[in-house]
Formats: sequence, C-alpha cells, structure tokens
Amino acid sequence: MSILVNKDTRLLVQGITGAQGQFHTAQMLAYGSNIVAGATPGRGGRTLFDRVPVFDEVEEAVARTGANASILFVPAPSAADAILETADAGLKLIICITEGVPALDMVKVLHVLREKDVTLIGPNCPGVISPGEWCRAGIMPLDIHLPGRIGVASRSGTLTYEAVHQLTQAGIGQSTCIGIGGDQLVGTGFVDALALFQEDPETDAVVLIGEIGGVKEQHAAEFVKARGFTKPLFVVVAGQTAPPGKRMGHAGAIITGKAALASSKIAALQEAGATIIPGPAYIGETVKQGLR
Amino acid sequence: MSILVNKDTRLLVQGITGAQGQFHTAQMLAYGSNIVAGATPGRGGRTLFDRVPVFDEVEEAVARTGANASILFVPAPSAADAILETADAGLKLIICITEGVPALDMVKVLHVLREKDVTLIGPNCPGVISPGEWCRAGIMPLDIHLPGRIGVASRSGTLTYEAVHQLTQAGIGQSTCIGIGGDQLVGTGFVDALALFQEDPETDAVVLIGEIGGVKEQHAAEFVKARGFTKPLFVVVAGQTAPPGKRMGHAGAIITGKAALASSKIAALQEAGATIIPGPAYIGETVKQGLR
Amino acid sequence: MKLHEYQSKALLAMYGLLVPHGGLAGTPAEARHVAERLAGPCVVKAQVYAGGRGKGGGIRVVHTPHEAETAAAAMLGTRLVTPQTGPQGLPVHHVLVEEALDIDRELYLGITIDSGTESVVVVASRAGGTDIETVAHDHPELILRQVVDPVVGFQAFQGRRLAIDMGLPASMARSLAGQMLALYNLFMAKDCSLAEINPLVVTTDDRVVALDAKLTIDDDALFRHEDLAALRDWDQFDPLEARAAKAGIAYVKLDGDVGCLVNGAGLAMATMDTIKAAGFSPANFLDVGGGADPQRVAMATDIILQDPSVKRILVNVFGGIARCDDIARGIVQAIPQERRALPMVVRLLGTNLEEGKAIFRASGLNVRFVNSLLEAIEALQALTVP
Amino acid sequence: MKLHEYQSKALLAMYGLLVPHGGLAGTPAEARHVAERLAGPCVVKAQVYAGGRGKGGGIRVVHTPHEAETAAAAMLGTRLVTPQTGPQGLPVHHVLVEEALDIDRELYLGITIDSGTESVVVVASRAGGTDIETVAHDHPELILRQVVDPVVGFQAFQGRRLAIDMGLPASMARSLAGQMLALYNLFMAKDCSLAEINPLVVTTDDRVVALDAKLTIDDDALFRHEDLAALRDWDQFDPLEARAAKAGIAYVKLDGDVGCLVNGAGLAMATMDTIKAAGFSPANFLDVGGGADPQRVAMATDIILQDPSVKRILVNVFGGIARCDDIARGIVQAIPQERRALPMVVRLLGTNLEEGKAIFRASGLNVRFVNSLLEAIEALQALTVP
Repeated sequence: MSILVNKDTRLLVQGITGAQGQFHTAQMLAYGSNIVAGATPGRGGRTLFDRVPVFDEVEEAVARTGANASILFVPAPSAADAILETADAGLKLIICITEGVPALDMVKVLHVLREKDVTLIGPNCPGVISPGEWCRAGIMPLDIHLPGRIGVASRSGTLTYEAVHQLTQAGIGQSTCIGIGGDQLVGTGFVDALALFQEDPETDAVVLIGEIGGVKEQHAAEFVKARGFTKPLFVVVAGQTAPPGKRMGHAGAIITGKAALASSKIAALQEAGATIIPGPAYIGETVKQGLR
Repeated sequence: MSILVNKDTRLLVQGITGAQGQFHTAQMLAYGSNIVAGATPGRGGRTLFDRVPVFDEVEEAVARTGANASILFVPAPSAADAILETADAGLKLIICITEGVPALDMVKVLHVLREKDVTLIGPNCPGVISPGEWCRAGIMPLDIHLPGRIGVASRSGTLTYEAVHQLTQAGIGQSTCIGIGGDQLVGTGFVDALALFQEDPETDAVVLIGEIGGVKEQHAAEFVKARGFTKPLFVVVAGQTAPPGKRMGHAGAIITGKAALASSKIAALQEAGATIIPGPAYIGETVKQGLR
Repeated sequence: MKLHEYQSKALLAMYGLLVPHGGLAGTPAEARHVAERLAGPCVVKAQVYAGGRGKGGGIRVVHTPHEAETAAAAMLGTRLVTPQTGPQGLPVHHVLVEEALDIDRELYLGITIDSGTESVVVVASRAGGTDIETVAHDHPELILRQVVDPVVGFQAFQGRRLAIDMGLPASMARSLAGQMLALYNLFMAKDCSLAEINPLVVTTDDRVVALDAKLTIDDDALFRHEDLAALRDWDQFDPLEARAAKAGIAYVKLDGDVGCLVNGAGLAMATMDTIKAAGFSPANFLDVGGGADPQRVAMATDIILQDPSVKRILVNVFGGIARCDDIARGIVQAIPQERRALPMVVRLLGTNLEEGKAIFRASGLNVRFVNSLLEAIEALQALTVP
Repeated sequence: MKLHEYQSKALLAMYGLLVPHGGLAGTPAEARHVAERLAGPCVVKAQVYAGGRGKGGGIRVVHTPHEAETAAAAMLGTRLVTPQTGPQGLPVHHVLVEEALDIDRELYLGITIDSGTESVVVVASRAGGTDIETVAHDHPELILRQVVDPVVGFQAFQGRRLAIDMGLPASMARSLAGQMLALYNLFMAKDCSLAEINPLVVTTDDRVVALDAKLTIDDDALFRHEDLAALRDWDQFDPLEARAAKAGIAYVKLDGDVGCLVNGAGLAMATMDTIKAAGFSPANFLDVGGGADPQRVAMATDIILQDPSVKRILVNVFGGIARCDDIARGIVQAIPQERRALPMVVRLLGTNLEEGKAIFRASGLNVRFVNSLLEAIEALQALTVP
C-alpha cells in the first residue's frame, strides 16, 4: 500500500505537449505509471507515445478515460486556471509541479479547493512516488527509490532525492515519498501528509525534511504532540547555517522571525518526540539506527 | 413556539442611531421584543430609551450583552460590511431590513454566510415576527398580528401585512410571519422558511405569498413535491395582471421568461398540492375555509 | 439602469473587447462624416433604450457616405417603434455609424446574476443574432452556462469550455475566452446586472467582435458609479415614469383606466390584481415607497392624474408608520378643482385614520372609504363614473 | 521585488492614501528646489533598498532649502550603511525631500500573506515607528491582525476594529479603515507580498499620513506587472547577486570561504549545513536551478569565482535529468587557467557520470569526487588549500 498514488491511479498529464510535460511523461511511463490521458488547450486530438490520447479540456479527458488524478506541467500564469479546471472536472487529487505560481493566485485557489475537498500537492514540488506500486506522479529521478515501509515528506525537490538516496543506500525502502513544495502556500502540508501516513498500514515510520522559513514544521510538531501522528518520526531541518533576512531561492526559504529559524523548528519537533537527524549528511545512518 | 425568533431572542439593533433604527427600536420595545444592545460605528457609549446600550462594534456589543440575533437598519452602501461584521462576531441570525443593497455585494456576502452557516433574513425585507412570543424583529405594523398556529412567508412587505391583517380579521392567528425580502438574492428563501415551519410543532399550516419574477415559488413547489413540507399550504401569487418586461418596483419583480409569470408559479404550486388563493383579496377567507 | 449601445461599446472597448470602428452622430452631416472616415460599407443604428431595432427600421446598411446621411436623416428626430417599445416608440437623438463586417458566425454572450446559484453566470450560445429567450424556449440545449465561483472569478477554462461547446475550433477557444473574461471584468467593475453581446460575431478573418452590446447597471450600485449614473438618458423614458423615478416613486404606465396609489411593490401588484378581479383594468402600477409622506403622496397623485385615461382611483395604503391624515392631505392637495368629481375608493390603515377621513370629507372629493380589498372590489363595481 | 520608498509612495497616493508632499532629487540642487517649493521644515531621505536608514544617517530633518541641499550632498553618491545593509552599504542615487509633519502618534500598518490561514492578513499596531519584529517579540499583545476572507476582501469593519483596538477614538476609526482598505486594494491589484507603512502617522491636525512605505512585489507575479518589473533598481544589489538573478540563478553572498554550486534550494541549504558540519563556512548559497545546463553551470561557476574569499569549492548536483558530462563541461569551461589549482570536491549523480569524471580528469582541475554528503565532509576536511 501507499498513500495518495498507487496501482489504481489513472493519471492525467496537463501541459503534456510542452517540453517538460513530454519529457516527464516519458519518464513516468518508463517507471510504470498508468498515464491514461494528456490535456493541453488547443492541442487536443493527437496521441503521444502511441498510447496517451491528448484532449483540449480536462472535463473531456476525465469523461473519456476515467482519469482519477492529474499532474500539471503548465506555465505558471495558467496554473491557477488549470488547477481550477481540474477540480471542476471532479478530480480529487491534483499534483502541481509548476514553479512560480503567484501567491495571491494560490490564496484564492486554496480557498476553492478547501470547499471542494480536493487534495492538491504543490505547487513548486517534485510530486509523489509510491515505489512499491510503481506509480511515479512526479519528476524525481527514476533509479533512487526502493519499495519499502518508510514515508518521506519534504519541502524541497533535490533534497528529497538526497534523503531518499541515503535511505535506499542504507537499504531502507519507501512506501510513498511526497515533495509538498517549496512555496509559502501549498495544498498539502506536513500535517496532511503525516495524517495520511498515520492511516497507511504499510508505512512504519516517516522521515520529514524541513527547511528554514514559515511555520510548517511547528504545525507538524503540534500535530504529533496532539497524537495525530504516533509512528516513529525522523526529522532534519535544512538551512541551519543560512543567515537571517536573506532569501534562499525558494519563495518560502527566507528567515523572518524566530519561528522561521532551523533551531526553533528542531526544538519544536524534538519536544514532540521526533528523532532529530544531526544534519543532512546523516539521514540514512540515523534512520537505520533508529529503526533497529 | 415559533421559528427564528422567540422569547429567548436577545436582539441587537445595528444602525440604531439613525432615524429608522430609532423609530423601529421604539416600536419593537413597545411590542415587547427583548432588545439588548444597539450598534453604530462611531456612536458607541450612549444609552437609548434608558435601557439599550449602544456600541461602536458588533463584536463588543455581543460580548457585553449576549445578543444572539441582530436586525440591521444600516445604509445600503454599508450593508454588506455590517452583515459580515455581524457574522464575524458569531451571530447566527441576521435580519437585514435595508433596501437597495447592490446585487454583487450579496453574491459575495451570501457565499460567506453559506460557509459560516449563518441565517440571513432579507435584505429589503420587513423582518420576522412571532406574535405568541411577543418578539418583533422587523418593521411590520404592531397591531395586526394575532398569536396562533399559521406561518406566513412572503416576498413583499406591505402585502405581508395585508395577508396577516386578513388572517387576523378572520380570527386566524400566526405562529411566525417572515418577509423573505423583495430582492433577487436573499439569505432565506421560501424553501428555507418552509423547512423551518415544517419542523415547528406549533405551526399547523403556512400561507405563502409569491410574486411575479424569479423562480423562488417554483423552488418552493419542488420542495413541497419532494415532501420537504407536508403541512397544508395556501398560496397567492401577486402580479397576475402585470405586463411582461416591465420592472414593478422591487428589484426582483420583473417578468422575464415564462417561469417568472404568475400563472407558471401558480401551476407549479398547485401541482405540488397547495391550495391556491384566487386573489389577494381572498386570503383570509380561503385560509379560513381551508382550515375547517 | 440601461446604457445606450454606443455607451456600452465604449466600456467594452475600455475593457479590451473588440467593437466595430465607428462614431456617434447627432446630425445627418455628422453621420456622413463618420461614414467618410470609415470608407466602406457602414451600418447606421438608431440609439434607443430598446432592442428589436432592425424590425422597426432602426438599423440600416449603407454603402456610401451619402446613403449614411440619408439613413441618419430618416431616423434622427423621429420616434422609433420596435416590438419592444410599445406603440409610442422611443425618440432617436443619436445614431451610431459603424463599419460593416464580413461575418462568419453570430454568437450570443451574456452575463447576469442567477438567483438559483446565487452567482454570476456567463451564458453563451451558438445561436446569436436572434432573440435569446426564444432560443432558450425552443432550443434549450443551445444555451450554455458557466457559474462563476465568487472566490476566483471567471476562469479561462470556463471560457474555453463555452467556446468549444459552441462548436468553435479549439484554436479560437483561447481568444474567445479572453473576450469573455474581459466582459466579466467589466460586469464586476461596473456592477452590471446584465451585460449582453448579441451578436458576438466571428468575422471571416477570425476576429471576434461585439456587433451589438447592451449593458444594464444595477440601480442599487449607482452610488459607487457616479460617472455612469450621469449617463441616464431621461428622454428614453415615458415622461411620467421619468418624473416618478426622479421622485423615488415606482410608476409604470399601463393601459387601463383605474389609477392606483399604493405603498409597497407587492401590495401594488396585489391591488392591480384586485382591480382586475373587480372587472376593471389598472391604469398604472404605482408604489409610493416607504413612509408615504404628504409630498410624495401629492406627487404620486399628480402623476396619476396626468394620465388622461384615468377614470377612477383606488388608494390602498397599508400603514402602521403612515399617518392617514398626512396621506389625505397629500391627495387632497394634489387634486385640482376640475377633477374633484373623480370617483375614488380609499383604503387606509394606520394612525390618525379618523382625522384622515375628516380631511377627505371636508375636501369635497368623491371618496368612498373601504376597510378591505374585498370591500374595494365591491366599491369599484358600485362606482358610477361621471 | 522591492520598490524604493518614493516608488511605493507614488503607488500609495494613486490608491488614495495620504503621503507627505515632497519630491525626488538626484542632485543637491534638485533637493534645494524641492525644499524651496515645500517652504518649511523638510526631511531628506536616502533612497535605498533597506530600512534602518535613520541610524545610518540616511534621514535628515532640515529647516532651510540650503540645509536640504547640504544634506542631499552628504548622501548622494555615497554608500549608505544601515543595520540592514551589511558593511558595504547601498548606493544612494536619489533622495526624497518631503515636508516635515507635526506628529501626534505613530502607528504600524502592514499587509502580507499568512501561510497559516492561507489568507491575506492586515497587521496593525499602535507601536509604529519602531522595528515591528522587535515589538512582536517583546509585546505580542500590541500586534493586531485581521484575516481577510478572499471572497469579500478586506471589510471596513475590520479596519474599524483594528483602529479601535489600537486605541484610536471611534471618530477616527472610519477614516483609518478607509486608508487600510486603500492599502489592501493596492496590495491585491499589484500582487504585493508585503505592503508596509511604518510609521503611519496621525498628525496633530488628525490627518492619517504614510510617513514611510515599503512595498514588495511577488516576483512570481511580475509577468502581469511589466510596469513594476521595469522599476527594479539593479544598483541596489550586490553585483554578483544581480548577475546571478538576471541569469535565473539564486545566489546569496555569504562570509565563508567554501564556494558551493548546487541544484535546488533545499539541497543548497543542506550543502551549506554540510560545509559547516565539516568545520568550514560557506562562501555563498547557490541554486543553479532546474536542468543545470552547461551555460548556466558555467555562469554559476564564474560567479562563485568572482568572490575573492573563495578558497575551495563544493559541487553538489543531484541529477536524474542533469547530465554529468554537461555539468563537468560547464565547470571546466568557466575556470580560468590561473585558478586551476583551486581544490574542488564534486558530488554528481545523474546520467553519463563516467564521461563527466573523464572530462574533469582531462581538465587538470584539482577535483576530488565523492559519492555522498558524508564523503563530502571527509573530503573537505582532507583538503589541503594551496
């Protein structure tokens, strides 16, 4: 088992005709993901990779192919529209890879999605992969994952890969790995991810990779303290050496206020009972020892 | 018993310091309504009628007096703000007398109220009165009501008074009378009112006074057909002689399309099993005979 | 509040919609000048607050500036009668002279507020250029709707969906969606209650152009659109209706002979129904509005009397707040000596009822008091008209 | 993207907020002219992308046009150092000369996006004129917040509530609420990520004026604000950071001596943490961004090398998509002959790893390959710097 995506996921790819969309569709197909349709406005009617029909509209794609989840590679200016189109078509899982979505677009979009009970992963995220189910709805490297029973949740893309790589090198397989996205506003936070992992009988423990900025890690700590998540939790927070007041790439990765400091986040999670990984280099090692 | 307002209603009056607010507050007090507070921004600190403290803010008025419902006599440009302020302060029943609220304001306000589960009566309505409970949260004449077991729901103000007057003259008392308001967009429709009357053990039958324009009467008919309302229902629809395409005062009272015609509404309600009152002059008479 | 076509199109253009090139003309010579500037076949369109102008001769295709001048001369200064104006027609003070376009398809695009969903809805149809209510009745499947979520507003995907469902090629869907979004932005910014482009045409060179446009602004929102409020063209109103509107009285001229003066729109309609039940026809709808103060009542009475068809009057004021003596004073004051014999049925409820009756009695007016609508029916039937 | 104070105030004024009378000056003479026009005591304010200007001598109160000229001359052309700029300071190319006001109270007003409530929040405090983060830490009870419902936007009642809770008289609450609404409208229309007025002053004659203003525009939304995007003042950036930003590389100069080149912001921070764990300090944060194509990698390498503090380099590119030979080529191409001895620890993962290694080996660069972050720590510790 796994969370969010599995063998029954029938994936739609929006923005499939763009360079990134095509490249990652090929990669997802190679991994084994069940991609049933693509959609790009104005580009419908063709078939890609000899098997993926492309539609103009999401509504039509869903009606014709039974797609039940969608992954978005659309340009940032169209991302809000594409997410809303997907929600309007009735899909309950949307994975938005797109980077650079305006924050005020997300304020409105999230308000609508909360009303409709739609799960959004991202935006500005690497997506979701469930290795044991051979379902990759994302852009992560193909060859670093190992089927297993550890969940991974992270705000960063490449740092997630790093964590997964260390786990796999240490012989520790993953149930599902989620990149929740680097933006300030994302659809699914650490708390949501932990709640899903808690319910998943095939996830034994979770590795959470935090970052400076925001209060997402503190929310996770509160959730754990409130017994919303009771499995072993391993935590690393990146950016311990980042100076305050400087923007570090991600929209969210800027330290403002004490709560945003790595040390505050680590303290909160430690108090909640999580095992603190001493640094990004020690993820595999720490989890391996902790699971003994 | 009654619906919406009763002896336990602790009423706040917003816009209490205006001419209309003061006049009707005096009338409501005279009737016996339990008015616990008033509110007008910038006019807080005084006491009206030797017993009603006035506050600047609704939040403060609620906190200090335990008000649990509010009636609004605010200028139309401020109505949306005042309704939202009241909902934000936690009140679950808001009666908006104000006429002339822009329709697009109401589109947004209603969206918020639906999310918060707040009951709004109006705008552009005469309010609600429960004669047996001596609670008048409205602007209806004081001396036409009679405590009893018939519910009244109407889109019009003075036509409601006419209907109530005829009932009282015929010796038929009322449980609660609601003017749902003459605008196209109102918080509580006929369907909501019928649902409340259905649940009220002290209401035996309902008089519904419809008008040309819109489809509110058809919605009521569907609700009755679906057995949402099963008590005796008496119906009159005003505007049978109004010519199509002309605006008749109310924002909503314009006939556009067949559904808006009085005849369409009457047919729908008749099919749903309602007793049709042959004309506005025959309300008391018809109900009296029907109840025998 | 309605706007003229040319006013509507100016707003459309401001919000990024394509409208035909053209210009407004108040004289035949100006119409010729506009046509000269446009250099090609033109359309001359009478500017009145009503549709159906084509059927009334209010839209003419012309091929030369001279023809434009002639067509404008035939319209300007006349009253245009269309199926929507009534027999008296509406005065034509301006014509709009526009380039004629080569049209491939005619679409319908409208935005309004839907009380069922309590939302703004965008309505579109491939059957543009005709009366949309007829289309809705005969071919409901041709009417497409998209409900707008108030949180995010109209979205491009909704526009593309409407375009594709109207049968347009996917390649045009994006630009049409853009036009719809522009109209939506206008609708919201200007507090419209209706924004209608019928037809929205696709030209043979694939441009999407608003050939006609009709905006109605929410009267209740005019307080925040003073610029628009100033555009109201009172000449397009029945003079009595205009006078009433300016005084805050809702008055609609009808074709019967019983004048009625009522407070409240619902009661006014009920009173009209009662007049009909008595075997008569109402001469008007009149809601004197809240409070019914003496000045307003006098003004309302005078407006009713200005209608030469009025042979009798039914007053139905259901007060509580209204003081009957005030109402009586207002009516008595407004009725001139020569109309004192006009039979009136008066039903009043409110404070100072006896004082009001006394004022009527002292006035010498031909008044019959009744206590209910049922009595009003009887009284109307018993009236002898002088 | 930050805006200068004068640019922010121009937008504030456009949205109906009161700002002090004043004018921008690029020369001391211009400053004198503005002061002459204002005729009274003035404030001369250096225009830089940083706060804390008062402490750095970037804000001067002057009483005559001559004093204004002198104050401007002292600022213009210098680099202003404030607690927020770092020791190198920021260049002053313009000063804002404004009327001095008689101030009764100083308030704080800010609008930003709160990730907790996923909403726009309006923040206000009676403790304006000071560092708001210090207030938030020392006196959290003085920080007031109102969450904005995205359906209806900021409401007047929220503004009145903030005003009253800040201790303002109810009589002023309405006008202050109006100013808040104006700032909210600006925030939404211009896609701000931060709109801050600190202080918002109440003058002794009860006017509410924005004495300072700081707007930050959401970089991700600049595609719909081309006019604002053009206002970016590259002179206010560290030259290397500016060059990186123009190339789409996220680079932040730090004070260590280990240059690092990484793909991904999270991994870049993790790499910095790893450098620290090895007992060194990072010279920079650098996220080369998606794809890591050879040109970008070369540009990133060159930017790192421009920093004279850099004594060694750690490359950490976790590919999948990235081709290691491309990355190797980019780095090799960017390192000039005289820096070839610079010790580098390289950790690559991706396709064509062996080809990449071969290119490094053939280049003669002083490269040590590692396979993991743990090995990177060891390798850094084992390095001998020439």
